[in-house]
Amino acid sequence: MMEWIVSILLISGALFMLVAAIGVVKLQDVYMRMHAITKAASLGAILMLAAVVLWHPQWIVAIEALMVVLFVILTAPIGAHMLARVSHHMKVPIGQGYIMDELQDAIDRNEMDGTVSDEDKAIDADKL
Amino acid sequence: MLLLLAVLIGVLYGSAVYLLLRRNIFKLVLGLIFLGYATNLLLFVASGLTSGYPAFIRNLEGETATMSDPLPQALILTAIVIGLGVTAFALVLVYRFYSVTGTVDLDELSENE
Amino acid sequence: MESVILQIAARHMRPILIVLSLVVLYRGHNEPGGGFIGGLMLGAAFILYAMAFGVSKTQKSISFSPVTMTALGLLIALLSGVPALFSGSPFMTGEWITLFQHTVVELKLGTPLLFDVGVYLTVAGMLMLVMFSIMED
Amino acid sequence: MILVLPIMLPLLFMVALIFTRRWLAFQQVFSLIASFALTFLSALLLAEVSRKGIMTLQLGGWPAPYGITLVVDLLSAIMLTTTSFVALVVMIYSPGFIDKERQTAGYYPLVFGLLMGVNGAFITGDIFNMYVWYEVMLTSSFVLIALGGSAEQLRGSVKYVTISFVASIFFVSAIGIMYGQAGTLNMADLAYKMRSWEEMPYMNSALMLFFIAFSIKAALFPFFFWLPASYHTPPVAITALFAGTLTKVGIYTMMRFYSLFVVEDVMFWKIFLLVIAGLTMTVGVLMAASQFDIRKILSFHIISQVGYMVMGLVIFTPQAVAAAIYFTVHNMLSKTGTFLAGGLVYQRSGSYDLKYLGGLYKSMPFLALLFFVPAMSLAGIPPLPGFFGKLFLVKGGFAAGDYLITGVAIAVGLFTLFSMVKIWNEAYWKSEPENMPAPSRVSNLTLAASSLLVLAVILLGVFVGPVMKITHEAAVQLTDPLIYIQAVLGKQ
Amino acid sequence: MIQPDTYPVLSFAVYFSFACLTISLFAGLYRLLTGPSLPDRIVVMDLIASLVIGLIINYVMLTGQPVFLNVAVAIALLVFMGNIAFAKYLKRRVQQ
Amino acid sequence: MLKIFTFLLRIFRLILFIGYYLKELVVSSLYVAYDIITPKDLMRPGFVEVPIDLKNETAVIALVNLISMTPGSLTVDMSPDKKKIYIHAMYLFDKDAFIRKIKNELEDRIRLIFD
Amino acid sequence: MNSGLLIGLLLLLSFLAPFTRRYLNNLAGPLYAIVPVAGIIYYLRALPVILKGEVITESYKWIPVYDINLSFYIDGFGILFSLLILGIGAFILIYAGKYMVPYPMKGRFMGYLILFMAAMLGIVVSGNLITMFVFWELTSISSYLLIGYHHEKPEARTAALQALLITGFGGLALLGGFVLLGLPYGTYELSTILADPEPIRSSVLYLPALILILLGAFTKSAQFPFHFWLPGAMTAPSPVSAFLHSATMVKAGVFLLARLNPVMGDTQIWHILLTTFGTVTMVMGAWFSITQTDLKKILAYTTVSALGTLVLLIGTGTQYAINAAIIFLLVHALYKGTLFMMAGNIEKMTGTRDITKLGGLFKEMPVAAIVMSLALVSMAGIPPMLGFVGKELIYEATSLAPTSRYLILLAAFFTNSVLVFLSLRLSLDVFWGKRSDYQKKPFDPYVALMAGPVVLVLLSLLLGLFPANLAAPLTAMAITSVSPGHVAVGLKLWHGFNLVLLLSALTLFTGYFMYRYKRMILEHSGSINLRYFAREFSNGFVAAVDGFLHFTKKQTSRIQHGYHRFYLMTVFAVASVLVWVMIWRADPIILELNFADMPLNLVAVVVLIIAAALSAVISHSRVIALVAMGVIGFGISIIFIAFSGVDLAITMIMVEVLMVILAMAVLYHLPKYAKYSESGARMRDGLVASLVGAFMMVLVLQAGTTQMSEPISSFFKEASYSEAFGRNVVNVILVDFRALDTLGEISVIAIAALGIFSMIKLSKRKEI
Ligand code: NA
Ligand code: NA
Repeated sequence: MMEWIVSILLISGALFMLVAAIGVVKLQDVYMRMHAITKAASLGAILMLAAVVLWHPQWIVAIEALMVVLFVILTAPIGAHMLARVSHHMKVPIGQGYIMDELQDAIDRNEMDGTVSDEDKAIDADKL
Repeated sequence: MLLLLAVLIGVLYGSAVYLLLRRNIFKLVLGLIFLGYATNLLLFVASGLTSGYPAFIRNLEGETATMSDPLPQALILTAIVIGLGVTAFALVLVYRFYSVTGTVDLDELSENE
Repeated sequence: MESVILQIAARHMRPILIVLSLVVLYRGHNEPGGGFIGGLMLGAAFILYAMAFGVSKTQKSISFSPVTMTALGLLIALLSGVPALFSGSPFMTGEWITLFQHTVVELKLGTPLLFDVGVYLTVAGMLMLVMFSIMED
Repeated sequence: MILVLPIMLPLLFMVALIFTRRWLAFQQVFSLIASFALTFLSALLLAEVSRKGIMTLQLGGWPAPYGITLVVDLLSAIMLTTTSFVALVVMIYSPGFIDKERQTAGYYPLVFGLLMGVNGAFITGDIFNMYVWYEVMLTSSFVLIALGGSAEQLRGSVKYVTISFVASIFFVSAIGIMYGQAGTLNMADLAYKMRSWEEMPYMNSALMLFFIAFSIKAALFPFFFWLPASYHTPPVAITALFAGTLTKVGIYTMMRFYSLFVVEDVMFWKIFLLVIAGLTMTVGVLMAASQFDIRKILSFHIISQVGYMVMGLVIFTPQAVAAAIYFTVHNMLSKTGTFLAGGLVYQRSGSYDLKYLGGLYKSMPFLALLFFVPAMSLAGIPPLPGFFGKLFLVKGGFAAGDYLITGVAIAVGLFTLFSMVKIWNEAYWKSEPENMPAPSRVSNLTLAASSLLVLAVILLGVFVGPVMKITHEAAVQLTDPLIYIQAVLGKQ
Repeated sequence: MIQPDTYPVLSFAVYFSFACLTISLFAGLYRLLTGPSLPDRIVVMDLIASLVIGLIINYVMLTGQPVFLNVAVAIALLVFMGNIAFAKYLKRRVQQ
Repeated sequence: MLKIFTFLLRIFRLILFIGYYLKELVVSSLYVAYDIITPKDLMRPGFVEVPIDLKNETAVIALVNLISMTPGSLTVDMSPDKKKIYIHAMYLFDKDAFIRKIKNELEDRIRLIFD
Repeated sequence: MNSGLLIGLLLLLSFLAPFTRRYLNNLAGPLYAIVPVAGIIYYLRALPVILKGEVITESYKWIPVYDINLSFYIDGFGILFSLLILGIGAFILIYAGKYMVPYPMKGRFMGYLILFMAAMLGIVVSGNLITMFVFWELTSISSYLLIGYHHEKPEARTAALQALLITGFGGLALLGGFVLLGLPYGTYELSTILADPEPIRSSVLYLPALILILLGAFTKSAQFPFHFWLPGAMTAPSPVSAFLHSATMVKAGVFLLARLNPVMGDTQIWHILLTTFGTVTMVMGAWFSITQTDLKKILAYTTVSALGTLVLLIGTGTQYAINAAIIFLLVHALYKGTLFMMAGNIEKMTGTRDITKLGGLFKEMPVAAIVMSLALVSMAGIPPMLGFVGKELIYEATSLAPTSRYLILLAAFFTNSVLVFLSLRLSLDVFWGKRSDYQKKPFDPYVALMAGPVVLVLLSLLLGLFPANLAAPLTAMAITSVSPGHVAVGLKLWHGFNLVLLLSALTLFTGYFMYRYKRMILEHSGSINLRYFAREFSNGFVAAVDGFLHFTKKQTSRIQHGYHRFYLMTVFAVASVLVWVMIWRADPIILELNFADMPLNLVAVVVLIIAAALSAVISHSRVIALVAMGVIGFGISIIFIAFSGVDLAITMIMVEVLMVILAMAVLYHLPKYAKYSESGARMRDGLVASLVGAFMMVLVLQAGTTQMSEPISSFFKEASYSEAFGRNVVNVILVDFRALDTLGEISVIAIAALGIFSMIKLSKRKEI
C-alpha cells in the first residue's frame, strides 16, 4: 500500500516537473515561463519530498524535507520576483493577449522605479 | 560509465582551454573556473566510482568495504575551496585590471614587454 | 532603488542562514556539513544582505571587520593543534572530552571541532571580504 | 616536534601581523624578529638533520602512509635555511624600500604567507599536501605581485596568475591520475610501491603532468613566459624575494620527484630533461643579453640558471646532484643579491633602465661592490660560489659522460658573463647621462641588507668545503631514495 | 537499494520519474540555447535547480540514503541568490 | 495564559491556512498544467496593481511569496511604501475578482496568523 | 712565510689599498711594494732548495669531499716566474704610485693591481688545477677592471669587455679542459698529474682536454685569432700595460703550456697546433707592429709576436727550444716591462705617444733615452744585452725544429728583423732627429718613475754579460720542471762563427735596411694592410657582438612577444605534445565498454553539461556563459550524488552559486566586449583545446582502468569512528586525518582575502 502511495506521489511530482519543463518550452513569454518554473517545479519537488518522507519515516528525514519545502516557498518567489522585475525594466518582449499593465502605469506616474532609457529597444540581449 | 565521464572531463578541459585562449579577460577567468571544474571531476572519476554508499559510518556490519572512497572527496573539497579563493582573487584582479587599464582586451597586455 | 521585497526577504533570511550555518558546522563531524559548508552559508547570509541593502549598510550592521574574522579563524584553527602538545602527542592530534556522559545530551567535544570552527570563520570572512570589495559602489 | 614549526610559525606570524596591520612600526620590527627566528630555526633543523639523519613527523599521530608526514632531509633543510635567510634579508631591506602604503596593505603578513607555503612545500612528504603548500605560496605571490596595482603590475599579474593557475591544475590532475592508479598520496609510500610493481603502464603519463606543472613553476623552457612578463613589475624587494624562493620550489619539487618517482624509462626521462635543461639555459641567457632593464636581464637570467639545476639533477650522480643543490643555494643568494643591488640603483637613480643610468661606479663605489660581487658570482667567477657551482656541475657532467650538455653549460657561461658585464658597463661605468635626476639618498637599512647578502655570498664561496660536504650528503640521500623511503615508512 | 524484484512498483516509479526529469532537463537546455531574451535563459537555472532537487529525491529513493536530502536543502536555500545577482547586473545594464 | 491561547490559536489558524493553501495550490496547478499541455490557450495575462494593508513585514513577505507560489500569479514588484504590489497574472478574466480573491482569502488569513 | 700567506697578504693589501691610499699619499707605492719585496726575499731564500731540484709544496684542505685542495707547488719554473712577477710588480707599484697621481680613484686602481699580482702569483705557484683556475680567472677579472680604468670613455669599456669576453671564453674552455684532464687521475693535484702522463695520454679525453686547454692558453696569451684584445687593452694606464699586458698576465698562457708540457706535450697534435699557431701569431704580430704609430700599440703587437714565439718554442719541444723559451720569457719580461713603463713616461712628459709626433728628446731626457735604448737593444737581440742570448737560442732552436724547419726559421728571421727595425725606430726617431713641439717642456722623469726601468734594464744587461753564472742556473732549474728529460744548454754570449751567428748578423742588416727605407716599407705594408686587413679583428668582434645583440633582441621579441594567449597556447600545445608522447609510449588501454552501467539519466546529465559547456564557449554573451556555468555546476553535483559524494555535492552547489554571484558582481563593472577572433584563430585554438581535452580523457581512462595497489582510504573508513569519533569520514579526513591540508587551504583563503582587501585599499588611496 505504502509503496503505491509513494510511487504515485513520486510520479505525480515528476510529472509536475515535466509539465513545468514543457511550459518553459511552450509558453509565450518570459513571465509565463517564470510562472511555470516557480510553481510547477516547486510543487513537483514538494510532492516528491512527501514520497521520501513516507518511505523513510524518520524525524531527521522529515525535518530535512520540510526545510526543503519551506526554503523553496521562501526563496523561489524572491528570485522570480527579481527576475520578473528586471525583465519588466528591460522591456522584454511580451506575448499576445495582454490586457493591462498597471505596473507600467505606476512607473509612468513615477510611483514606481522603472528605469527607462532610449536604448531600451536597441539592447541586444546577446551582447550583454 | 567511466568512458562517458572521461569524455565529459575531456570536453570540460577542452572548453576551459578554448576559453583561456580568448582575448576577453573575462573569458579568461571563466576558463580558469572551468579548469577547476574539470579537475575536480577528474579527481573524482580517476579514483574509482561507487554508487549509493556515501562515506558515513552507520554502525552496519561490513559497510566500510562497499563504502565509496572518502579520500578523493576530501581532496576535492580542499581543491574546491582553494579554487574558490584563487578565483575570487582573480575576479577582483580582473576588476582592478579593468578599472586601471580601461580595457578588457588581453591583447592590449602585450605592450611594454 | 533596490527591491523592497528583496530587502524584506534578506532581513528574514539572514538570521535563518546564520543559525543554519551554525547547525551545519556542528553536525559536520557526523552528518554532511562542516566548516566549509557552514562558512559558505554564513558568508552567503551576508552577501544576500549586502545585495539587498548595499555594502555600507551591511558593514555597519556587523561590528567586526571581515579581515579580522578571517585571521581569527586561522588563529583558532592553528591553536586547535596545540592542546595535543600538552599530552605529548604530535601536533594536531585530536583531543576529546565528553560532556554529560551517558545522558541523553551526551556531547563529544574535541579539538577537530575547534579546528572546524576556524575553517568556518575563515571561509565566511573571506567571502564577505570579497563581496564587500567587489560590490562597493 | 620542531618539524612543524617551519609551517606553523610563519602562519602564526602572518595572523599576528594581520591583526596588527595598522601599526607600521610594529610590523617592521616584528617581521624582522620573526624572520630572524625562522632563520635560526631552520639553521637548527639543518644542524639536527646533518647530525641525526632524516627527521619525520606524523601529523595528528596518524601513521605514515595514511596521515600527512612531514619529512626533513638534508635537501629540505638546506632549502629551508637558504629561503629563510633570503627572507630575513628582504625583511631588513623592505622598510627602507617599499612605500608605506604597500607596507600597511598587508605586505608583511603576505611575506609570511609566502614563507609558510614555501616551507611547507619543502618539508611535506605528501603529494597532495605539497599541492596545498604550492597554493599557499602562489596565492601569496599573486597578491604580492599585484600589490600596489599599477597598470604594469596588473598586466604582469594577469599573466602570472593565469599561467600559475594552469600549472596548479596540471598538478592536481596529475595527483588525481596518480592516486587513481596507486591509491596513495604519501610520497615515500608511492615511491616504495612503484619499486615493487613489475610494471606500471600508465604512471609515466602522470609523471609527465607533474613535470609540466613543476617546469611551469620553475620556469623551464618552453614554460617560462610568465616569469619575465611579471617579475619586473612589483617593487624589486618582492622580485628579489621571489627570485630567492619561489622558482626554487619548482626545482626542489622536481628534485624530489625525480629522485623518488622516475623508476621506469629512466633513459627517456634523462635525455628528455637534458634537452629541456640545455634549451632552458641557452634561451634564457640569450634573452637576458638583449634586455636593457636591469630587472628584466636578471629575470631572464633566472630561467637560464634553472637549466643548470635541472642538468645537475638529471645527471643524477651524487656529485652532479650535490653540484645542483649547491648551485641552487648559490643562485638563491646571488640572484636575490643582484636584485637588491638593482633596487639600490633604482633608489639612487630612479630608473632600472640601463639607458638612463650611469656613473654609479664613481659616485657609489660601495653600491657598485654590492652589485659586482653577486653578479660575478652569477657569472661564475671564482672564488665566488657561482664558480664552484659551475665547476662541480661540469665535473659531475663530465664524470658521468654527459659531454654534450656539459659543453652547453660551459658555453652558456660566456653569455652569462656578458649579460652581467653589460649591466656593469652601462649602469656603473658609463658616465652619468645628461638628464639624470638628482640622486636621492639610499636608505641605510637597504644598504645593510644588501651588504649582509653579499657577505653571505662571499662566505658561501669561502666555506665551499663544509657547505659542499653537506650538499654532498644531501645528494647521497637524494640519489638513494631508499634512505628516504625507509625513514618515512620504517621498512626496507 | 530499491531493486525491481523487491519493490516493482516503486522501482518503476523511480525510473519513470528519472525519465520525466531527463526529458525536462532537455527542455531546459532547449530554452537555454534558444533564449530569446536573457531572463529567459537565466530562469532556466531555476528550472534546472528544481529538476536537480527531483533527481536528488530519486537518488534518495533508489539508494535508500536520505542523507542526499542535505544537498536539496542547500539548493532550496541558495539558488535564488544567483537570480538576484543576475537581476542586479541586468538592471545596471539597463540603466547605462 | 492569554498568550499561550493566542499562540495556540495562531497555530490552529496556520494549520487551517496550510490546508486551504494546499487545496488552492493543487487546483490552480492542475489548471495551469492543463493549459500547458493542451494546445488551446486560455490565457488573459496582465500586470495588476493590488493594494495591501498588512503592517507586519513578515506578513507582507508571506503574502508576496504565497501569491507567487500560487499558479497563475506572480509578484513582480512592490511599491516602496509597501502599500501596493504588482502581480503578473495569467488569467485576468476579471480583475476585481482577482484582487478580491487575494485580499479576502489570502491577505486576511495571513493577517490573522501574523498580526 | 709561505706562498699561501704571501698571496693572502697580497689579497688583504688589495682590499686595504682603496681605503689607505689617500692617507699614504705619495708613499703608497713604495709602502705597498714592501709586501712583494718580502715575497722576493722569501723565494730567494727558498732558491737554494729549488736549485737542488726539489719542490716545495703546501696544501690546505679546501673542498675535502671532492679532494680539491688549495695546494701550492713551487718548483724551478714556478719560482722563476714568481720572482719575475713580484720583482716587476714591486717596481710597478712604485711606478704606479707616482704615475697615477693626476688621476682619480687611485686607491681602487692600486687595489686592482695588487689583486692582480696576487692572482698571477697564485697561478704560477698553484699545485692544483682548480686552485690554478681560480687564480686564472681572477687575473681576467682584475685585468678587466684595470683595462676599464678610464671607463667613462666608450673605447675603454669596449676594450675591457672585449678582453674579458675573450679571456672569459678561454677561461670557460680551460675549466672544461682542466676537469677533463683531472678525470683519469681522479685528482687535480699537479704533483700527481705531472708525475705520470700515462693516464691522460691513453684516455680518449686527451684530445678534447688538449683543445680546451689550448683555447684557454691561446686566448690568455693573445694567440691568433684571439690576439686582438691585447692591442685594444692598451687603453689601460701604462703601469697596467707594463705589468699585465707584457710582463706577466699574457704569459700565463705560455706558463700553462710549459707547466703542462710534461703531461700534455710531446704528441703529434701538440706539436702541430702549437707550432702552427705560434708561428702565425709571431709573424702576424710582427707584421702589424710595423705600421703602428702609437708607441704602446707597437709594443703591444711586438708582445703578441713574442707570445707567438714562446708558444712556437714550447710546441717545438726540443731541448734547445725549451731553453730558448725560458730564456726568451725572461728576456722579454725584462725589456718589455721597461719599454712599457718608458712609454708611459714619455707620454707623461710629452703628452703624446704617437711616434710621428715625437723626436729629439735626448737633450731633455738623457737618462730616459739611455734606459730605453738599452732595452731596445735587448729587444733587437744585440749583445751584450740578454736579448742577444735569447735570440741566438731561438735561432738555434728553430734551426733544429723537427718539422717545417725552414719555414719556421724564415718566420723567426722575419720577426727578428722587424724587431730590429722597430728598435731602431723607437730609439732613433724618438730620442734623436728633429725635435718636435711639445705642450710642455719635457724632462727626465722622477725617480719613482724611472726606478723600475733602470733596474730592469740593468738586470737585462747584467744577465746578458754573465749568462753562464747568473742566467744559466735559473734556466737550469726551470727546465727540469718544464721538460724533465732535458738539461740546460750552456749559455754564453759568444758561440763562435756558425749558422746562428750568420743569421743574427743577417737579421741586424735586414733590420737596418728596413729602417733605412722605412718610408717605402711603411707605405707598402700600409697599402697591403689596407687591402687585405682593412677590417680589424676588433672591429669584427664589435660587429659580432652587435649582431648577436640584434639576433637576441629579435628572438626575444619573437618568443617573449607579450601576447598572453599565445603564451598560454604554447604551454598547452607543448603540454599536449608531451603527454601524448607518454600516452603513445604506454600500452594501449583495453576498455570494456559496458553500456548497461550507464544510467540514462546520467547520460542526460552528461549531455546537459557538455551542451552547457559548449554554449559557454560559443556564446558571445557572458551572461549566458555564466548561466551555463551554473548549469555545469548543477550537473557536476548530480554526478557527485550519483557516486556518493554528499558533502561534495553540497559544497559544489554553494560554491557554484557564490561564484556566479561574484562573477556577476565583476561583470557589473566591466564593459561590453565586441571583438571576435577570426575563424582561423578559432580553428587553431580549438585544435589545441581538443588535444588537451583528449589527453585528459585518455589519462582518466588509464587511471580508471588500472588499480596497482589497494587505496590507503580503507584505513580512514576503519579509524574514522573508532579513533577519530566522527561518522562523516570525509569531514574527519578534513579536520583530523589530513587537517594540515585544510589548514593550508584556509590559509589560501585568508591570503586571498587579504589580497583582495589590499588591492581595494590601495586602489582607494590612488583615487583620493
Ligand atoms: Na493550453
Ligand atoms: Na583506478
